Amino acid sequence: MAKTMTQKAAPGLGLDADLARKLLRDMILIRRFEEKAAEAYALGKIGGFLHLSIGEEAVAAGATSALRPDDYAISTYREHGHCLVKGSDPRRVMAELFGRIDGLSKGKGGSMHLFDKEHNFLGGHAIVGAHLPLAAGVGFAIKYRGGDQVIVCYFGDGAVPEGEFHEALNLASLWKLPVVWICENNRYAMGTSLERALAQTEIYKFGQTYGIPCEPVDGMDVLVVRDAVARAVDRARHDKTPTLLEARTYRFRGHSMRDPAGAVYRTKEEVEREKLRDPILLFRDRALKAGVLSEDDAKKIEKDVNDLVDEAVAFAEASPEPEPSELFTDIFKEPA
Amino acid sequence: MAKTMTQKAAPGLGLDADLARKLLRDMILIRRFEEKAAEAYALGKIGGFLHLSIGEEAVAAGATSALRPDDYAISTYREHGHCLVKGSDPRRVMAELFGRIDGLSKGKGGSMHLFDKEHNFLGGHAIVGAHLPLAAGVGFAIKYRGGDQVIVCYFGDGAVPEGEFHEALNLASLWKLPVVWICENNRYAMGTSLERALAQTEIYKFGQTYGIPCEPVDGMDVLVVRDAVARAVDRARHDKTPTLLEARTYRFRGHSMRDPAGAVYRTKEEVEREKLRDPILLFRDRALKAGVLSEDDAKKIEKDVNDLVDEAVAFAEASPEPEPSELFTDIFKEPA
Amino acid sequence: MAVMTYREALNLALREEMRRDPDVFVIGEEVGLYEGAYKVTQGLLKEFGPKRIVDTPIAESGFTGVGIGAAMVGLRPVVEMMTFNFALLALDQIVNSAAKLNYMSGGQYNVPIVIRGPGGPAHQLAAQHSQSMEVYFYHVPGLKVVRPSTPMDAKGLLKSAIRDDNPVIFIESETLYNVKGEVSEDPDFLVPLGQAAVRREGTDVTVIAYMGMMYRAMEAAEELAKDGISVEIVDPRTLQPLDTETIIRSVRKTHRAVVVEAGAGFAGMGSEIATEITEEAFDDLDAPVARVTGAQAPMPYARSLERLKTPTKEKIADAIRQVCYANGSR
Amino acid sequence: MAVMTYREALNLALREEMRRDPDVFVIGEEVGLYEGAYKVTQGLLKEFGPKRIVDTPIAESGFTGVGIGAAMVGLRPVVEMMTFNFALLALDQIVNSAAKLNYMSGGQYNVPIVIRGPGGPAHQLAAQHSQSMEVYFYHVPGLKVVRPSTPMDAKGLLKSAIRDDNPVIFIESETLYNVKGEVSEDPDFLVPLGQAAVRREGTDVTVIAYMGMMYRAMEAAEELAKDGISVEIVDPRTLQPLDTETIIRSVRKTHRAVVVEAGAGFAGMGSEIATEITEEAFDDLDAPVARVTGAQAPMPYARSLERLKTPTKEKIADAIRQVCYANGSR
Ligand SMILES: Cc1ncc(C[n+]2csc(CCOP(=O)(O)OP(=O)(O)O)c2C)c(N)n1
Ligand SMILES: Cc1ncc(C[n+]2csc(CCOP(=O)(O)OP(=O)(O)O)c2C)c(N)n1
Ligand SMILES: [Mg+2]
Ligand SMILES: [Mg+2]
Repeated sequence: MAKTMTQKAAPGLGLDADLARKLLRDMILIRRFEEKAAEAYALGKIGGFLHLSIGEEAVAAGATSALRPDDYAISTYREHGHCLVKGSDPRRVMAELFGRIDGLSKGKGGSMHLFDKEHNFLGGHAIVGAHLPLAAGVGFAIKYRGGDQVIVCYFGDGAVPEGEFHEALNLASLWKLPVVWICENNRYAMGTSLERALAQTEIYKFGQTYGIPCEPVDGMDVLVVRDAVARAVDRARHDKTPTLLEARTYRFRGHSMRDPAGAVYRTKEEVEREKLRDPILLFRDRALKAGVLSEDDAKKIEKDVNDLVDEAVAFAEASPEPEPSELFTDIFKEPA
Repeated sequence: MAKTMTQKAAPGLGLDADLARKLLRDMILIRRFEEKAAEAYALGKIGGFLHLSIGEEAVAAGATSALRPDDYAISTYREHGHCLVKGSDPRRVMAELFGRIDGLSKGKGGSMHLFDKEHNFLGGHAIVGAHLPLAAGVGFAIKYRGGDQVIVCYFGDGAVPEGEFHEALNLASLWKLPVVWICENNRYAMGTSLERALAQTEIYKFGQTYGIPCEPVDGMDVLVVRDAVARAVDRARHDKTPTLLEARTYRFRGHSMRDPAGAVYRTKEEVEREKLRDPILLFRDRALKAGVLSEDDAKKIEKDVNDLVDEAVAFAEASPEPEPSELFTDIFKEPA
Repeated sequence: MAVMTYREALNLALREEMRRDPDVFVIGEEVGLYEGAYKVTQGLLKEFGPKRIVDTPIAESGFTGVGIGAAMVGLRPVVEMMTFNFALLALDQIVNSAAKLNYMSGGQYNVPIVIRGPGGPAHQLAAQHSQSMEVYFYHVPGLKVVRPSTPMDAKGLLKSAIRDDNPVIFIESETLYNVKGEVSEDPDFLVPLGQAAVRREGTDVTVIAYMGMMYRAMEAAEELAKDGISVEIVDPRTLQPLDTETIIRSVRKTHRAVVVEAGAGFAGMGSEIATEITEEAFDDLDAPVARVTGAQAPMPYARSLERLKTPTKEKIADAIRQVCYANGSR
Repeated sequence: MAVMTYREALNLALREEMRRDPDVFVIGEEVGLYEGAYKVTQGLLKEFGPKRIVDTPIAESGFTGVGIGAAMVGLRPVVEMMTFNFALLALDQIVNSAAKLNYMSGGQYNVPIVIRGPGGPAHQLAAQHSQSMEVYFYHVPGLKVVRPSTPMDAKGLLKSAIRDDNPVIFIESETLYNVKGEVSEDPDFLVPLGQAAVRREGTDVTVIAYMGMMYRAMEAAEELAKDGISVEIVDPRTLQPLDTETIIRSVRKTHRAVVVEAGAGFAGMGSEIATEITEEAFDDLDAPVARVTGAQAPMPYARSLERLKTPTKEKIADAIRQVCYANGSR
């Protein structure tokens, strides 16, 4: 962890060019990947529910940049970004969305259930709140084995009224488990605004109740996220203290492809206003202004990402659908 | 409500003789009733689980004294006291414990499931935490109908780590429901002390998170309980504000009759020390010293209660067991 | 009579019952401002206001408990599960509170609540969002369980459920919301709980099926008619209480039976119905009752696999043929 | 071999597996300091310390989820439900996480967890604390379900469950903890999951029964032996996967079958077993399979009613007689 914090920083931004490139690239990757996924959905190539995190990329990119590869991450059904920046092959992620055999889970999970064991990405969970206890369990296992990894657990503001939020926070705090709780507070759970869901809308304050470090974080600023998560990871790694971070962010699209406008429950003005704080544009601008990146650097990143995502789509298209026999594999793990 | 608070007070204690008599009588009733129940249990006349609230009588008596008869109460499996002081006929309560047809629920519920519709006593629930949402629902219904009743919900410290505690508190706070939450914090959930169960052991502080009035209360002092509940009831009745009260109390007996000593998880010294603060003795002493009650008054109360409880046992013994056909009645309510 | 969708029929049932009885209210996630994740509650907030159309946070156990508590003191809540998959989070409330309070209180506190929402296999929603949920409920003494297959039944049964004094689990289907059919507009029209419907008359074999499976069985029956096999189709409509009488009457006539069910078959509705038929009409049966059930596997996301998980028209037809040719009676 | 109680057999299984494999740990309410509400974990805290014997607050969903999460990354948790009644609070975790993760991840994340504790009818614990809970689990693809009737099986099956790479629901019984029997002390002794046991050989009728019902069936069989009826008793031991083969083999021999189950019968284990027998051995049957099940009612507290809720020896004997005299074969 210390390593990620002591890299040579560029003047004014506090980070070096490599890192800036990586952060920008990761955010753009999420954006482009999801834009393409939305196109594929419109064409009927992806089915079921598809939830985009467009607008929220700084959280996934910033948080993951503070992790070691052997650290764990776990998330909700809005997890493409968390999975991609954790290191998963975009081709296999796209193939999963297409329901193809070369998908991360052989096409059995789909968009809401991405898992990648190679990169310690523990899923893609679609019952709101249910993965929080799992995250505590992974923290428990790390400590049980005397390891120094941490787990980052992403969840939405909509999970906070669920009982499992409370149970998991209490257990992780009581037992001192190395979990970094990251609430992606985009102010809406489907069509329900924070104010209509919670008696306490300052979500980070729940951390105070459980006696753990907690803070609100500007979730549109990738460096702010990175910094807060780095400090939390540090505490988790070195003395198993969990942290609750409330990353204040915004989803630019609807809840899912079935709520395209996302307009019933919020005003057009609000959406437009929030779009002015597009995390990618904000960071790109600052990196250019600070001279950490050049316009050419940025263009190259964009082109590379576009190519990568196009390739992912081509790969997914080319991958076969799972054979009928796959219906009955993986129900149980058989003895080796 | 105002009525119960403006009664003419005796000098030094802030209450009149009638009320003092009632409070003492209620506490002694619970004590004697449960002592007799324990005897009957030892004789095999009561089966299953039997949980005594001996030591905790001040909470039930104090809280109920601040209610109107048309207010509601709901509780756990440790509810004999709450039920009795809400007005239930001790004979029918004992008959229920004996599993007899004249029991409150025809013997179908038993000790853990006392219900008394006539006195707005909503049960006797044995899944820890599960009745908290029900209490919120009753508060919801009161408000829906434009009534000014309140509901008092008793629960143990053991319910606080359960998710439903959090869900119910959030909903009641968010929607402003007339619920008075009374946590009977006796410091143990079976064999698990507070410190081993909760990252936040000052239970009342959870109320702060939800933005509702909250306070710790000396649960061994019936007047302190009465006063705090009266203030909470007042807020609930007049502006639908819920309150979280943490009544600090102690159970003198084991968790249930199957944990007679209750000694594995706490020291003998601790138990003896707590017994020095016996709520009945404390209040009896003070009432005598303040001259609100005479020694004769107290003796008479004790005798009356003894008679009442003896009669309850005789009544229960005499009541028949339910007929076989009762197995299939009350599964559904049939149209009238 | 008017032609409307299954969704509209439910909406109309809610409206009529809310107009009739001020104690009826709707509570759940996104039922108000958003007008329902599947738009079943469209327009209700406008008509009845936020007091009676109550949006909740995501807290299934909490708001189901609120419904149960409110029902204990006389209101008549209709709790919407956005989808029935989430009802597992409220299962303790449903099983240990709603279903048991009347019994445990010796008849003092009945719980007139309806818990409704879509359930069953949907389209590519994968294992956590696409499962047959009725199996968690029909076993539980104290619960009634309804699965309405047609718009007419959706309306008539929902109204009966709301008027019932007991907890009713009412499971709709994402895949049927757009199905159209004739629906009575009479506000006094009810379909009583506990009565099966004969959807198609026939003489050779009885098929018992509900919801999407009923429609597939109908298609299979049409096809088999060409081969001269005459299929009778019985739709139970209410799974608990189950109208065994209508089923048995049909089997006594046809001497053969096939039970179809979308969910994994192990100890499901199919086993129960097959057992009841065998117990009651053993000597009338010319072949063992056949079951056609969903595969004993979680629901896969991939289209190619999803297709295989739930009984198809072909599988139903095969089973019908099999029982008909059994014992060499053809 | 040693004679010990069912409780001691479970305790020994836990000890042996914890000694063998440092990844095995026990977690649940009161399992440590209090040594288990039913003392199954007696002495374990002393031997293994608080790192491996983990007391939890009352938060079933939370600590079950902790077990599942820990299992995802390779530990082998044994989660104790103080009683299985409380598992309803964790049902979403069990059904939607534990049972499905291996499938949804295409085989990447299996969940080697055991969830164990007592379940089924107990003594005067009333409706919320005395219910047959297996019905919520055996239907679910991805779960294995065990109900061990004897001390020997309790040990051998629990060890197999712990070594299994998948989620296993292991439901014991308050009423059997003090039952004594021969138990192997060999730490390599296992009873494999998925194999039924023939508890008693007979020729006239097969009775399928487990747990307390198995013991009652044994008593009924002894009594009927006096009337010249020879009863074979098959104990499934594992309900999922079910050893249909052993059951069918027995029925093909006896031509008659009775299935006994403590829980309410609607779509229970009895229906499934009866249906499988009928499907596979229809032509061998001389009478329809009879079911003897618990009453379709919540469990009452009163002793006089409780006695009637669960099948008695007499009811089992009656059902056996009934199938034996059916078809006038006697
Ligand atoms: C337990 C449960 N209840 C309801 C749903 C349906 N649902 C899916 S996403 C969602 C909103 C969640 O909002 P939030 O947690 O804020 O995450 P966001 O979608 O904003 O990223 C709801 C209600 C669900 N998946 N699980
Ligand atoms: C959901 C649930 N889990 C576990 C139990 C078993 N149990 C019964 S009482 C109890 C302890 C509760 O303690 P607390 O809430 O502090 O109440 P107290 O007994 O001290 O009055 C437990 C664990 C239960 N009844 N319900
Ligand atoms: Mg949100
Ligand atoms: Mg306590």
